[in-house]
This record gives sequence, C-alpha cells and structure tokens, in this order.
Amino acid sequence: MFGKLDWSAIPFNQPIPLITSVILILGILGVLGLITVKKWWGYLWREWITSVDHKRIGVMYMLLGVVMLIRGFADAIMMRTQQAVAIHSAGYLEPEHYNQIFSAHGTIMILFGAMPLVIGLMNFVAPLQLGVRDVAFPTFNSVGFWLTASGALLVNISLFVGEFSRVGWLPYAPLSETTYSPGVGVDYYLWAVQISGVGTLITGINMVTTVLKMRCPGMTYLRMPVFCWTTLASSLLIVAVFPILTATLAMLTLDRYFGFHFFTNDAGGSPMMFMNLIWAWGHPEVYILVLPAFGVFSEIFSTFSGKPLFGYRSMVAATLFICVVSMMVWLHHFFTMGAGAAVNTFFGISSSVIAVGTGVKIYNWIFTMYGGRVRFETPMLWSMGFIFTFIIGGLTGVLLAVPPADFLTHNSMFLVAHFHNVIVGGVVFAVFAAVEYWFPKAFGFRLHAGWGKAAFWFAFIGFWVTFTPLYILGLQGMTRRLQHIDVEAWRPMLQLSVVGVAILIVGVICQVIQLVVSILQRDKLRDETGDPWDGRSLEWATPSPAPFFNFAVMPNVEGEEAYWGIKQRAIDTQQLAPEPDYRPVEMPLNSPVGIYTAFFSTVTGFALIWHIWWLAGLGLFAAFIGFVVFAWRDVHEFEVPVEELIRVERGRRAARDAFLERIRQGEGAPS
Amino acid sequence: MSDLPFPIAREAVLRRRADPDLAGHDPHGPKEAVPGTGHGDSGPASKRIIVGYGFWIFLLSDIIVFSCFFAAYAVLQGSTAGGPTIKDIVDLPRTAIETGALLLSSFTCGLSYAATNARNKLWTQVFLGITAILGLIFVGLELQEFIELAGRGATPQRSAFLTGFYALVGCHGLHVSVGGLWLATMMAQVQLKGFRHEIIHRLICFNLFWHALDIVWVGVFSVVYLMGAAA
Amino acid sequence: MSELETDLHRHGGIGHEDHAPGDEPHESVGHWVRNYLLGLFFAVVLTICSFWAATSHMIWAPAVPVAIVVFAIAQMGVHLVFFLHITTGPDNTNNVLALAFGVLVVFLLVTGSVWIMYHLNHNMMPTDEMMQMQR
Amino acid sequence: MPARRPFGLTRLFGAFVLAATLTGCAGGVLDPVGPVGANDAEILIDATLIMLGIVIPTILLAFWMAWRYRASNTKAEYLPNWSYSGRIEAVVWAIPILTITFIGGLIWIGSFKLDPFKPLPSKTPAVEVQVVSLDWKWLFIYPQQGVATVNELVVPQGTPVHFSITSGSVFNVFFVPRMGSMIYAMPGMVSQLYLQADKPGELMGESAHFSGDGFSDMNFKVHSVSAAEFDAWAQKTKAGGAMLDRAAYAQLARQSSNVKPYAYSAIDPTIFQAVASQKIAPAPGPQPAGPGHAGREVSTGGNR
Ligand code: HEA
Ligand code: HEA
Ligand code: CUA
Ligand SMILES: [Cu+2]
Repeated sequence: MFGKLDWSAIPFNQPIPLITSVILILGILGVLGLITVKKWWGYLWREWITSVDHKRIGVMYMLLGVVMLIRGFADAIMMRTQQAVAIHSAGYLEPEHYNQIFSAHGTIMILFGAMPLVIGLMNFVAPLQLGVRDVAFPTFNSVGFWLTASGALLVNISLFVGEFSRVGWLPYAPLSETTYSPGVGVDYYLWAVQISGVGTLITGINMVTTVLKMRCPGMTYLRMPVFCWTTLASSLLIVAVFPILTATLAMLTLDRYFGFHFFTNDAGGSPMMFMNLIWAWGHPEVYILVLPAFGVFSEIFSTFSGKPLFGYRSMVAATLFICVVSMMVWLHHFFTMGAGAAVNTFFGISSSVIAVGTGVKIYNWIFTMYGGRVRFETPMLWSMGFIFTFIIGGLTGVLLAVPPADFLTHNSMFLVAHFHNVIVGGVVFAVFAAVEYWFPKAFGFRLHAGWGKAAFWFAFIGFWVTFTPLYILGLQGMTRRLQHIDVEAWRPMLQLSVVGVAILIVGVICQVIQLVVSILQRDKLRDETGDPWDGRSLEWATPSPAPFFNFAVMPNVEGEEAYWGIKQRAIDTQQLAPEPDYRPVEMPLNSPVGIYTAFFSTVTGFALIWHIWWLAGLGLFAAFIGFVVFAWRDVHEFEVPVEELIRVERGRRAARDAFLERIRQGEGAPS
Repeated sequence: MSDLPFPIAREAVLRRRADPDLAGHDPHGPKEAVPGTGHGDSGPASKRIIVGYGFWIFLLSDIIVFSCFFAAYAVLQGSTAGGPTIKDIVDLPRTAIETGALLLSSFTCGLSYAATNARNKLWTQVFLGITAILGLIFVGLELQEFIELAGRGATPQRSAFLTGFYALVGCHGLHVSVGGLWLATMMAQVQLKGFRHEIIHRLICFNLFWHALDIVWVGVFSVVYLMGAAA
Repeated sequence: MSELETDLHRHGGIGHEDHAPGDEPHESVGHWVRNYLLGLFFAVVLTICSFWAATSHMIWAPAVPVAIVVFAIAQMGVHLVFFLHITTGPDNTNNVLALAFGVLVVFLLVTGSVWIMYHLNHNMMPTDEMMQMQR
Repeated sequence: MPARRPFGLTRLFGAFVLAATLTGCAGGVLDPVGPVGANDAEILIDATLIMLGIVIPTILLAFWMAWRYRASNTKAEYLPNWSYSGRIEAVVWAIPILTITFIGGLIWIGSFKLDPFKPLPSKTPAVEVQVVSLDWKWLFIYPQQGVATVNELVVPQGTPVHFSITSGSVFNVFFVPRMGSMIYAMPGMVSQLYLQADKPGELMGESAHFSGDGFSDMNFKVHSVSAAEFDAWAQKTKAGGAMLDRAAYAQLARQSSNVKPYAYSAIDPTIFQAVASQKIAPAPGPQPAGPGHAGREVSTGGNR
C-alpha cells in the first residue's frame, strides 16, 4: 500500500534532523495558522499563488531562493564546525549524516537557492526593461515557479521522511546506483531535481521568447540593456543544457528503477559516461548563474557612475562569447580521469579562453567608472566587493583549467574555495546588490542603507576569512568531502575558517535586520518618483511599486538607455513629454494551473520515491485531466480600464514634475 | 544614507548646457527615431508568432534530450556483455513499414494544417484522424518489436547496448504516444470549439511536434537500424 | 494585451513581419499541398536510397555509414524545408538562428561525448596485451 | 608617491611567496618529493604568478578608479556621455587574449609533457605496482616482488614507479599529494600513472574522490625508502603472512573502513587482471547487516 514507506523512515533515533524538522514543521504550522487567523488566504490566493504577473512570480522566486539560501547556510555552518572539531575524532556528525549535508548543501544552494534567485531577477527585471507588460507565456511562468517550489519541497521533506542523497550534489555513478546506494536518498534527489528542472526549462523557453519576440516599439537588439542580453544568454543556456540534465537523470532513474545498465558497473555500463553527461550540463549551469549576475553589475556600474556603460558592444559580444564557449569546456571537471593529453589540451584551452570574455567585462566595468560620479550606495559596495572577489576566483579557476595544476588540486579544498569564490563573490553578491537596487521597484521603498552596508562588510570579510584557509588547505593536500580529518597540520586553517563563518553569520543577521528596519521605516524610505537611483533603463520609467500592467502606455524607444534619453529630453525642454492618449490594456487572468500542477507533481514525485505506484499513477492522471480542463478555458485576459491607467500614471508624472521644478529653480538635490 | 535624488542628473544637465562639446563622443548610434519603429523585429510580435516560436524553442530542447540518448547509444553500442548485438536484432522490413507509416503521418498532419489554414473543419479532422491511425500503427509495430525481442531474452536489463537501444527507440516511441494523446485532445477541441485563436495556435504547435518526431525518426532508423544492419 | 491577441499581421511598412516556424498563414491551400507533396516525394526517395545503401552491398562496406548519414542529413533538410517551412527569408531569421543554435549544441554534445569516451575507453579498457605488460 | 605602487606589488608578491612556502613546509602539493610533483607545482606557481601580474594591477586600477571618480570628488573630470574608446577596447581585449595565449601554451605543453600515462625517463626500470581501490581501503599489489599490502605503499627512491590502477567497487582517485599527479581508479578500467620519489620520508596518500560512508578513512601511508631498504622490505614481507588469493580478495572487497595497514606475503598473480576485467565481479555494496555501515540505509523504510 505505501511502498517502501513505514515508520522507520522517520529519524526518531537521530536528534539533529528530528529536532530541526519538528521546529520546521511547527514554524510552518505557525505561519499557516497566522494566515488563517488573519484571513489572508483569499488575498494570498488571488494576489500571489495564482498570480501570473511576472513581477509577483519574480518576487516569489526570490523569496524561495532566500529561504533556501538560509537552509543551505545552516548546512554550511554544520560542515565547517564538524570539520573543525573532527580532527582525529569523529566529530558530532556521523558519516551518513555529514554526507547528506554536503549533498543537500550543494543541491539546495545551486538548484534551489541560486537558480531561483537568478531566475527571479530575470523574471522581475527583463520585461520591465524591455518595456512590455508581461513575459511571453505568463501562465507557464507560474507553472515553472511552482514546479521549482515543488522540487524544493521534496528536498526538504527528505529531511524528516527517509534520507537525502549522500553522494554529492551530482550523483556520480556507480556510487549512486542501487547497488551502492539502495536507500531513497538518491531517489529524492532525482525526482526533486527532475521536477524543478522542468520548471527551469519552462522559464528558459519563456525568457528566450520574451527577449526575442516581445520588445516594446523601438527596442532593437542593440538598444537592450545588458541585463536583457545576459538574460537571453542565460536562458539560451538553460534551453541548451537542462535537457541534458533531464536526459541524464532519466537514464540514472531507468538504471535505479528498472535495472537498466547505462552507468552500472556490470553488463557493460559506463559510469564515465555519467560524468561526461552530467558535466555537459553542470559546467554551463554555473554560467547560467553568473551571466545574469554580470548583467546586474552592468546596470549598477553604469547607474551609480552616472554614465552609460563603457563598451556596450563589447559587453554584448563577450556575453554571447561566454554563452557559446561555456558549452565546450565540460571535460575540465575530469581532467584527471585519463582522457589523454590531446583531449585535456583542447578542453583546458577552451576553459581558459572564457577568461578573455570575462576579463573584457571586468575592464569595461572599470572604465565605466572613468569620468563618472561614483556614488557608493549599497549596490555599489557589493559590486566593488564582487570585482575583487571574482577576479581572484577567476584566477584560481584558470589555474584549475591548466591540467598539470589540476592534477594537484582536483577535488581538493582549493577547488571548493575556487567555486565559492566565484559563486558567492559573483552570484550571491550580485543577488544582494540586485535586491538593494530593484527592491524599491517591487515594494515602493528603499532598503535601509546603513544596515545594508554593514551586511556587506561582514559578508565580504567573513567570506575571505572563511575561504582563504580553504585555499591553503587545498594546497596542503586536503581533499573535499571529508567527514573527519587525520592530518594534524590542517588544524589551524580549519579552525580559522570557522571564525569566518561566525562573521558571515553576523552579516546575515545584519541583512535580516535591514529588512525589518526598512519595513518599519518604509514611509521615510518611500520612492515617489519611481526612479530612486537616477536610473537609465525603462524599469525606472514607471511608478514604484510597478503597477501590474507595468506601463500605462507602452514606451516608444528612440535610443540606447531608453529612460535616460526620456529624462534628458524632459530636462532639456524643461517639461515632461506630452501626455499620451491612453487606451485600455488587456492583461492575462490569474490561473491556478501552476499550483495545481505543482501539487500533483509533488504527490507523484513522493509516490515514485517511495514506490507507491498507485499514487504515482493517480497523480499523473490528475495532472493530465487538469491540463485538459484548463486548456478548455475560453477567456484568458481581462481589460484594464483607462481610468486606472490614468490614475497611476498621473501620480508618477506629478512627482516627476515636482522634480523638474526643482531643477528649473537650479536648486538640485533637496536633502 | 546619501542624499537622494539625483545630484548626477543635475550636474550632467548643467555641464551639457555650459559646454556641449564636453559631452564627448557618443557611440550610441543615431539619435533620431528609427523609421519603422514598431515593425520588423521591434515591438511585441503577435500571439500566434510568440506561441509558435516558443514551441520551436521547446522542440530544440527536446531534440537535445534525444541527442543525449543518441550519444549514450553510440557509446554503449559495443558493450553487449556477451548478449545479442545490433545485427542480431534488426528487422529491416519492419523498420521500413514503420518509417513509411510515420512519414505518411507527417504528410497527412501537414495537410490537416493546410485545411485548418483554410478553416475547413471536416478535412482538418479527417487528416488528423488519418495521422492518428498512422501513428498508432507505428507505435503498435514498435511494441511488437519490443515484445518479440524481450521474448528472445533481449531485454534492456541484458546489456548496456540493449539499454541504450531500448532507451533511444523507446524515448521516441513514448514521444509518439504522447503526441497521439495530444492529437486526440486536439481533435476533440477542434470539434467542440472550432477554430478559435488558441486552438489554431495549438494546432501549429502540434504540427511542429509531429514533424520534429519524424525528423528524429530519420536519425533513429539511420543510426540504429540501417547502420546496425550494415555493420 | 490586445495587440497580442489579434492574429492580424501588420502589413506594409518596411519589414514584413516574422513567421512562426511551420506557419504560413497567407498561403493558399494549393501552395500547402504542393509543398507537402514535394516534401513527401523527396523524403520517400531519400528513404529508399538509404535503405538501399544499407542493404545492397553496392557501396564499399566501410563507406556505407557515410552514405547513410548523408542521406539522413538530406532527408532532415527536406523535412525542414517542405514540412516545417524553414527558409532563408528574412521572415525566418529568428527561426533559423534558433535552429542553428540547437544544431550547434547537438553537435558539440554528441561529437564531444563520443570523442571523450573514445579516448577514455581507448586509454583504459583492460585489453589482453596490456594485461600481458603488467607482469 | 609614484614609488608606492611598485612597492605594493613586490610586497604582495612577497606575501604570496611566503604563503606558498608556508604551505609547502606543511607538506602539501607545493613541497614535492619527486619530478612529477615538482613539475606540476612549478606550472601551478608559474601560472599563478603570471596571472597575478595581470590581476593585481587590474584590481588596483578598479579601486583607484572608484576612488578617483567618487561623487564627492568634484575636481575629477566628469564625462557623462563618455562610453567608448576604440583604443581602450583594443587594449582591453588584448590583455586577456595575450595572457591566455601564454597560459594556453602552458596547458598544451604541460598536458603532453606531464601526461600521467607517459613513462618517466630513467636508467632504472620502473617498479610495477597494481592498485585496487576498495570500499574503503587501498590494495597495492607488487607483481614483481610477489607481495601485496593494504593501506600502505612502499616505494624505492630515485626509481620510477608505474602504477596500474583500477577499482573493485566505485570510483576513487589515487593521490599522493607530495608525489604529484592524481588519477582516477575506476571499475572495469585500468588507468596508469608514473610517479617517482627522490627524497626519503613518510608521505600521506588519500582518495581524492568521494566514494561513500567510509571515504574519510581511505588514506594510506607512503614510505619512500632507499632501493636497498625496499628490497629488504620485500624480502621481509615475503617471509611471513597471508596469501592474497581469491578468497582473501573476496574478504577484502567487503565494506570496511579505517583498516590498519597489513601485508600479504604471496599473491595470486591473476588477481589484478581479474578485478580489472571484472572477471571478479565488482563489490556488492552495502549488505543489510554489514559491519560498521549500512544500518542507516535502512532509513529507506527497511523492508527492501
Ligand atoms: C558561478 C560559478 C562559476 C564560475 C563563474 C566559474 C568560473 C570558472 N571556473 Fe569554475 N567551478 C564552479 C563554478 C564556477 N566556475 C564550480 C561549482 C565548480 C566545481 C563543481 C564541483 O566539482 O562540485 C568549478 C570547478 C572548476 C574546475 C574543475 C576543477 C576540478 O574539479 O578539478 C575548473 C577547471 O578548469 C574551473 C575553471 C573555471 C574557469 C576557467 C572559470 C572562468 O570562467 C573564470 C574567468 C574569470 C577570470 C579569469 C577573472 C577576470 C578576468 C580578468 C581580470 C582578465 C585577466 C585575467 C586573466 C587573463 C587570467 N572551475
Ligand atoms: C550557490 C551555491 C553555493 C553557496 C552560496 C555556498 C555557500 C557556502 N558554502 Fe558551499 N557548496 C556548494 C555551493 C554553494 N555554497 C556546492 C555546489 C558544494 C559542493 C557540494 C558537494 O560536495 O557535493 C559546496 C560545498 C561546500 C563545502 C564543502 C564540504 C566538503 O567538501 O566537505 C563547504 C565547507 O565548508 C561549504 C561551505 C559554504 C559556506 C561557508 C558558504 C557561505 O558562503 C554561505 C554564506 C551564506 C550566504 C552568503 C547567504 C546568506 C544569506 C541569507 C541567509 C539571506 C539573507 C536574508 C535576507 C536578504 C532577508 N560548501
Ligand atoms: Cu503577414 Cu505573413
Ligand atoms: Cu566548469
């Protein structure tokens, strides 16, 4: 009846997961209770859960990402403290637990933390910057989000029902085959990643179509902000490589569930093929994360220098260059497997060639500041921190791309330090910068600058104190994924690293305080004009928070840096552009398809993990019926009345007029 | 906290007024409005194109899934673990019939879309129906092949080569079957709802899907069956 | 969005509008049927050719796979042109670019994997001579 | 003032070199005992220095730029529209291209020269060692000496050692940090590696690829001894102890961790071959009540 599931799946004898899950469940129940008591369900259902507004979906993605980042951080704290105490001793986490932790940490951070954050940003920002009202497929967008959430939920269920994978964030065969991993851990991984992978693919298709087919009039390719270019490149990579992940995991699933022999030890299976295929996805995956981060920094450097981005065309070229070349380097993750000198040479050189595209970007950001008026707002601090951190991370990346050097550092703590260097310094810093930058556009008020800067300094210093020791440990020969340590010489660095984690914790606390303080002071931090940073692209041409229809009238773009041009003209002519004639706008209706699909895919996934076949069948059938029913719907859109458009737009124009008035009087910035 | 808003904007304006040349060299192309704004590749495309294009992108990703199975097949082809080889299991006449059925179905599928385009419900349905029958024949033949092979002990569990074979061919077969399910749903929708916009968009997508499956099949029969027979 | 919902095309002006792949809404039925008949004809011919190449022993055996691949590529081209209406025209730029991107990815993935796996197996598959060397 | 920057540079280089030597003393990959490790390490350091030569000025430039053009510095020129300079663009592409051209050459030559499969030039013939990675210990077979050891490797100084490496269960990586290059140990495959130790000493060896619950204990001791000591060790080992035959191997293949080093005085010479070609089936993985393990896999719900 319940397949492999019985009471022994609940870890009654393991205090740590048990207590964590009890706290978690109580917390969730508490939140749900609060919502019920306050009667917020209706609001949540209408405005968020069934919303197909790209901004709402973007915000929900970000929320999911932040929650998962905290979950992943908890794992990171456990790993670092375990390694600091488990020197010549067992520490406090047995291997089967420790192994689950690093596997969960990697999986969660990359697939359920960083990916949702990056996708959330693309969702929120790109349509605004393109001057359109939504993405190409709003309903699918919601499906994509809810599938990602479904995958995240499955991973977290594994915390207290059964176990999670213990074979790393990429389930290397043959260790992940049934012979060596008979438990449900790998199955949790497979179904969670598979389900969220479908969600990601949907987003990729959606964003590619949006950027290529949905730009406001006049928004030619070479007028798109660089963030839109990086969104396009990143989404193209999603479309190109997530299918590889899907196929590879499907093969492993066939091995595990039906005794196929893709990657098994016996009957001629080829575990090396698993490595090959998973990295054909895995490597481009990290560029999927970092390309939008590059886009974020491009926007920020130009805005806070008060100048156009230096070398726009080079930026575009470098973005596309990285996009294509990143698909030709995957073997650098297994230089030491023995493919031989010719193969290693090819992939080593193509890997290091990525440094060219990245280097050009770095220099262009630097020259964007040249001749500018650089304002050190919080986003700018994160960006400078990024430049420093990422260059070092890139340097160690290029070192790893030199095969003889990799022969010494592969899978070492040096490697661990490299990728945190680029991921935290590149992606996570970018996300924090972006949140500070676009937060007013989402919620109508800025985040508190003081706490933001404090968070930056703690995170920056904490990062370096945590990971510099890991570089040194790597050079001392320490390999990754060690549950306990037998080499005395590594002790000082392991303990130093924990100090860094402590500083990081302070940074995270500052971040949380910042959020709370900003909400409390929201009236003081209110953004009236819709343009809090003196921005240059179209998202600043609409009120904050952006209305659900984005633009009362679709902008008509007449040059690069669309909004900057509009502003300059207003300043030159001393008045705003004449009021356009408003016409009613049609917007897509809310849809429960997303949550419905996610519900049944969670059920189906859970059933498959535990071999509850009837439930899996039922779930699939329900999903199909759901699709047919929703496809039968006739009305997809509703009309926004002109009065509403005028009301929103007039408010913004009034604020801008007041601003112009101040300039006219030559008085500049009122403080 | 810094003083917002905009010291920069103001300074820029003042400078520019004082000395226009200071503005420096402006690379951002012509400042005048580009003619044809709102046409060509600027301005959102029609829903029909967006849907068709989005589905096209999806198909590309689906083709990449297939290419993984092709790669796996190519790599595992020789790993027969003492079991049957590809030469032992191909049956070209059946492959020929399958190929014919699928090719014809691609043809009739196209004709059904031509009829859709002319808003002719009867012929749309007739050709969709024929497509469905041909698809069914294809899937039936493939199932028959699998059952026969399994009867001889050539199951996917037997060897890595057979794993690759069943997975590649089966993945295609699965796609055709799902396409069939979709096709049936579409026929019902056309019958009950007529040629509404959404229905036509979906028919465009279905048409693309079915043709793409035929293209994949060209790869399958060439790489698996023909090369296998020739090997 | 009203401008999205209409299937009407904006004609005239400078650029003729895009088309989705496989879609030529302004062509007559005759055009469609001609296209599909041609496509079917070419596809059948090419299929016969490749079956013939595989079975007839007329081609030098080691070259047979090459012939099969060539016929397959030709047939895929026929499908793209006649069934999916992919052309080189300006209305198709995006479709063709996307297709080219997909083909590039498939090419990189398949040739890359086969190349890598060939070398790995070649270097490390335990063969009899190698085992001899071990003593 | 102008003298300050070069000084900063040299100081940074100094700091790096210091750090490098510090880690070297601690017995890491930068303190090699043989030619392979020495070459690898040299390439690592060379590449680092070259890139630092580009990267440090870049970082300094970034911070100088940000400081010079801070909003409060109204003395700095203000070019609100300046966003293109063909000359800078050219330089900006050229710097990384040239650096990478050099690194590319390093990659190319290094990959061929230091190909782990390539024999080391030497007057003395290489010592053969066959390595089998198991759950979770290492088996070293000396076919020429007719002995075998577990979790302990003895190598003669100044003589190349030819490792033939396979796995009796899942993937591992054979790695002795101070000797140099690592390589995968894979079931059904035989990878090869030539290493040489020129200094005496006791080195740490480990697996550099996660292989399951006992992974942390997959390390082994490496004794680099003189040729005479090596022969003496082989003789002594032959003198007494168990025989490594199929039965003993089957016992070894069972999952166990933290295995104390021990030796076999005699071997079945076909063992390695049989493991590599999988005539001996790969290890069966966790057994429901296996020692020291597995109970926990039961958190799958037990009744598998
Ligand atoms: C966002 C994520 C991200 C990014 C951006 C990168 C960027 C790079 N990575 Fe990294 N990498 C990872 C995430 C990332 N990596 C992860 C997660 C892993 C490990 C996964 C695992 O095993 O679990 C990994 C592992 C990894 C390996 C495998 C090592 C091993 O397993 O043995 C290699 C090897 O080549 C590598 C190389 C590179 C290179 C060359 C870059 C380049 O793109 C860097 C380019 C940037 C610069 C060089 C800096 C700026 C340039 C200049 C200022 C110009 C001048 C400088 C020069 C010319 C040098 N990475
Ligand atoms: C996105 C990817 C990502 C991120 C962000 C991180 C962040 C961190 N990781 Fe992780 N890590 C991986 C991806 C990531 N990691 C991967 C892929 C692996 C390999 C797994 C494997 O072996 O299979 C790994 C492995 C790994 C190990 C190796 C374990 C081992 O091999 O034994 C360690 C050890 O210390 C570690 C530590 C850390 C630490 C201290 C951080 C810290 O930097 C974390 C600091 C935290 C933050 C920067 C975020 C905090 C922010 C918030 C909580 C939100 C704030 C709130 C509001 C805005 C309101 N990680
Ligand atoms: Cu109008 Cu085609
Ligand atoms: Cu990589």
